[in-house]
Amino acid sequence: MGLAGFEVEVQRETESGLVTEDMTLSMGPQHPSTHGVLRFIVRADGEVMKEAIPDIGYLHRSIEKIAEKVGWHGFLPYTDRVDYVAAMFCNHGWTMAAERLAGIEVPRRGEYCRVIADELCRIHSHLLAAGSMAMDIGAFTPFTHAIREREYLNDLFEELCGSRLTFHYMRIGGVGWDLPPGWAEKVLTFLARFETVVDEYNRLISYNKIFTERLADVAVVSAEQAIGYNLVGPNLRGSGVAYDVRRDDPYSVYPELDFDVPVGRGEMGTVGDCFDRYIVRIEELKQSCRIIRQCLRQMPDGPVIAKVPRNFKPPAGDCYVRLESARGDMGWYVVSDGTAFPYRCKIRTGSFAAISIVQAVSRDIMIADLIAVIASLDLVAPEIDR
Amino acid sequence: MGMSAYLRNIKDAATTIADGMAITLSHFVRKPTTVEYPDRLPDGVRVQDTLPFRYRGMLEVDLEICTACLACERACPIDCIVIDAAKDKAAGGLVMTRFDIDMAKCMYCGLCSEPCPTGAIHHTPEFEGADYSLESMVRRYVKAPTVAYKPKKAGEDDPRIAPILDRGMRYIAEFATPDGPSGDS
Amino acid sequence: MQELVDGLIASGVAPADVPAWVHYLTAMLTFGGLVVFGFVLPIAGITTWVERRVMARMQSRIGPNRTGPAGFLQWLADGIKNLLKEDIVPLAADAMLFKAAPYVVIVGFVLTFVVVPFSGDLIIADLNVGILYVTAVTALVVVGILMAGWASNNKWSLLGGIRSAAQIVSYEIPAGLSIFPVVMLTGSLGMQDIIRAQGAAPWTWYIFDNPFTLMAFFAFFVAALAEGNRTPFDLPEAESELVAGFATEYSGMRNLLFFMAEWGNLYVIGAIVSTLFLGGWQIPFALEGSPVLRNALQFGTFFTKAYFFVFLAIWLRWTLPRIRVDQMMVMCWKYLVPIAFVNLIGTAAWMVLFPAGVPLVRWTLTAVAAVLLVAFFWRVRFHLKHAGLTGQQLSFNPLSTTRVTW
Amino acid sequence: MPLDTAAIHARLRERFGETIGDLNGVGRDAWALVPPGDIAEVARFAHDDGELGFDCLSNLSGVDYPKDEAIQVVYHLFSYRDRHWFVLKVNAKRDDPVVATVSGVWPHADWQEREVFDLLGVRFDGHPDLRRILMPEDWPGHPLRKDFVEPEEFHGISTSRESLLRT
Repeated sequence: MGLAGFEVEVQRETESGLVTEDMTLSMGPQHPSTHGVLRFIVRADGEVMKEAIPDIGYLHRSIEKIAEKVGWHGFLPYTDRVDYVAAMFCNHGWTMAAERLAGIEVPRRGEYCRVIADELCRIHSHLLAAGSMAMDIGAFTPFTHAIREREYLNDLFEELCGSRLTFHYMRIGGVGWDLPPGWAEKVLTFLARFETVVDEYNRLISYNKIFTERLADVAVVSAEQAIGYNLVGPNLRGSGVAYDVRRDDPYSVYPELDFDVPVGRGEMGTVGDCFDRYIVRIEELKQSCRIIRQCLRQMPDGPVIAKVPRNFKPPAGDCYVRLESARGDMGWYVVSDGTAFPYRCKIRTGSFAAISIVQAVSRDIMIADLIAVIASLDLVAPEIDR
Repeated sequence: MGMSAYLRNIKDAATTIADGMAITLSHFVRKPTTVEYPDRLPDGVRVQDTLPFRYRGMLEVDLEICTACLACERACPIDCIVIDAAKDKAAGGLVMTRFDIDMAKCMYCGLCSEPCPTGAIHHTPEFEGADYSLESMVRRYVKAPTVAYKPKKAGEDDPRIAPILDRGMRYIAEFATPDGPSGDS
Repeated sequence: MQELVDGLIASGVAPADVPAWVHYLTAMLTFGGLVVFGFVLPIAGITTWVERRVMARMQSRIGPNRTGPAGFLQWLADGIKNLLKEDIVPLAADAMLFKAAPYVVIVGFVLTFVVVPFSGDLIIADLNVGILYVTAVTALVVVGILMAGWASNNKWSLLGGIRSAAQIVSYEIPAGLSIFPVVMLTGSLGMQDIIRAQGAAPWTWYIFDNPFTLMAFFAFFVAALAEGNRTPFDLPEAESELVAGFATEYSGMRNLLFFMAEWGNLYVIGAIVSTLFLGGWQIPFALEGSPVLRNALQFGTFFTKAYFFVFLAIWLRWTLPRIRVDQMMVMCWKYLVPIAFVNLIGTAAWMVLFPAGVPLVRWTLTAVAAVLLVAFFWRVRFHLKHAGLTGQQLSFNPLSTTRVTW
Repeated sequence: MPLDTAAIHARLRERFGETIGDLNGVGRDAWALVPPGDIAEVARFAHDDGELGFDCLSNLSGVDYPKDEAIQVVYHLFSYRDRHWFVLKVNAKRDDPVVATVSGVWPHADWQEREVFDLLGVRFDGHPDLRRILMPEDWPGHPLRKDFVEPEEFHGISTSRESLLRT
């Protein structure tokens, strides 16, 4: 797609009567800071942007159409690819929808396995978000520190489900594998070390003066705006709305777990600025550690998967399930017509909502700030385009 | 901006930058976490040998214990497995003439190995899959027509097949079942 | 240099029937060529290897380790690779300016070595305007970068070029103002004069002469980093924003020239800072009898001091994020320029009040610096302890490749 | 104050009468049908009404039902203030699907409607910028329709890969 369709105002007259031309820049689809293949049409007056118009679709893999062509079980590996940075949540969403349609109850140990995997995956995803945030602001070392810890998590996932990124861990009715022997101890060892790493990360970058100055008061999203644009998860909480699906609309075994919901407090500037969205993620890392510890302590023995026929045919109907993914409230609207193939699956993702707000918040900020905004919204291209 | 805010800015910048530099310097004396893949690995152990049993790498088929039940072919969501098998009275059961897997298409989901009754099709820790053409990524396991394996009630006694079957069953046992805790955990 | 040649003529090594200026010219060209090809180019290359190894360890990695022992020849391999690469000139670029830009940059950088005092006798030309000359020729770099940004005919490159121009022109002011206190104290612009006015012991260096020169040292180092386009001031190339900025369209040898200038510039920054504030090549022994040993020791001292600042710049780069363009301007005009003026006036007042200097202040400042240094290393130790590391997970060998185990 | 779906339905009925269809389904997924032309008005009321306070459009999806000759647009409404839910469904004619836009009510609907337009071909009356969002501008047809057939090639590029298995 060219510039056609984008009504870009090129010439402008200043107050003194001088005619000036805005610069139209194409940022992406191949740009190091667009996290995948995103494109922004940037209209700038020197370093100051007038507008950034997002242009998406470069990573559209028609996953919703694929859902209609492969069976209920067969679609599960595809959900890994919806958001490959946090694949566990997409697994969870699809299985939750299928279970709700068919009225299957997951064994309690299975639910605990899911929550442990979810929270590890949340750490996994937030680490990448925090790391790439630092890298986009220009600090490369924190990124590698975050990736280093993520690598240890990958090793844990690898032992749990055999894969490092596209997990395919959950199955309709439970999870595919029980925790391997000795795995829980490894997780606890990791968590003990990881919490000190978070402190170190905060000292290294989060509260670095240059870093906070770059993020404070940039692209402030008010609570009303956030709700109107349906921002979810850390982006919503960064704007000061204390809403977490895990706590306020609980699913799985979250009601049995004790954790806090961090919200943006305007620590470095205004509530809802880039720094708030960033620091909420950092604080969630510690909450996830807390949840995992509780799960490992509380989890009962027993089966981890319910009896589900291989030829799975849920009764006709539709349902809408929500879960708190790493990027926030993820909605799955699934329609079944009683056959072995899903009739329709619509995935409402956090990044899709988040990118739609970019145009509204990118007026009169610097080009360098746009990169901070993209990183602070934690945009993940595959999740936007699906 | 007042004078105190001005000086506080300078102080904050100096202290946070110094603290950050202390952290990076402390990393300077920490050992690295990476290995020199692929040729200079610690103790000469290949990475593949350090991966867990559940690791989902390249698919492998043990034809000796394949029952030609076609469960994997049916389970595959992208149809990257093709099996041709026909009843042959003379040979004494099902005879497989084709068992092909397109590894270029495979998405390593593991759905094929789950329904396998003997663990004949399973993932290996092998992950070095680069090759020069798509054709060479197609693994053709049946070289000559092969009689499918028939599980014996009394257990396998053929010393050639027993260890393979043993491994296969161990692989199957890793998967969770509705009946209760799996494996030895 | 002149004395050396004079001595050679007097001793008859150089034929006396040739005019003396021929000898001077020959000596200067020989030494200049030696410096550029034997020192400047390798030092720029080796610094890239050092930077990559240092950064790798700070990031829990190993770094280049295949070419030569511990990957040491990586810089040579990269250089050869770049030489063999196709030199692409974009169709829409202003070809002449595009091709010329890297040369302007490299000339601006290499010319500074004319006055870099490697040791008491080793200096290409001890110009009486030495330090002024340095600030003058480094301004050529900004011309080159702006040319590159404009000629590339790429909007991102142009932004990089504009940023660079704004940045270097702005930071020339605090950098220049921070040089003045030293020049005032010495009463000369010549590099060797400035060094000779200092001694070998830390409390005789200009950095600890009075509180204002200490502040001038920091102001100068920050401004020099900005002029050298190093993080946190690497806005002109800003990988994550402008995708290499002014250098986006360059490939092969021309690209290499830019980077050679950047890494070589680190050494120039270090050399000038150690000349102005850290006593340059001063060593505690006179060694009148053996000029070779004396010059070698002086060279070693100077190199160590200068290279410490190269390490410091690398270390800073892999610790800090990048500031924004408006903050870069705020930092220059609201912080560095006023501070530099305070230093200038303060030093002048100090010279009027204490024409002979105050030894007590010198010793106190030196002691404070030492205490801060100890406190810093204490903090490093704290971070190691906080991470719960035992000796098994540490390695003080900078080239260690053993993997950490938990 | 959170309302249950029956109360929300009653409140909507009170205002719009028989325009709002009967309440179907139970619990969270209970829904009511709204005619395509009235959805904007209903949405505006649901958003502004003091009791309902649906400040958030959680999801907007389209489903193709060739058997019923309809394309259904489903609105999942949520209120952050009161934490309650409601689902509205709109059946548009399949041969000429036109639905009133709700993008003026919730800014999030802007992009969601563009997506439904792109993938199912529903035109949203009054939408400020109804362009394709995921597919290329010149893509033929609307992929999520049940009768969509993928073109053999697009701009001379084949859309399928020959199977290497049956050779």
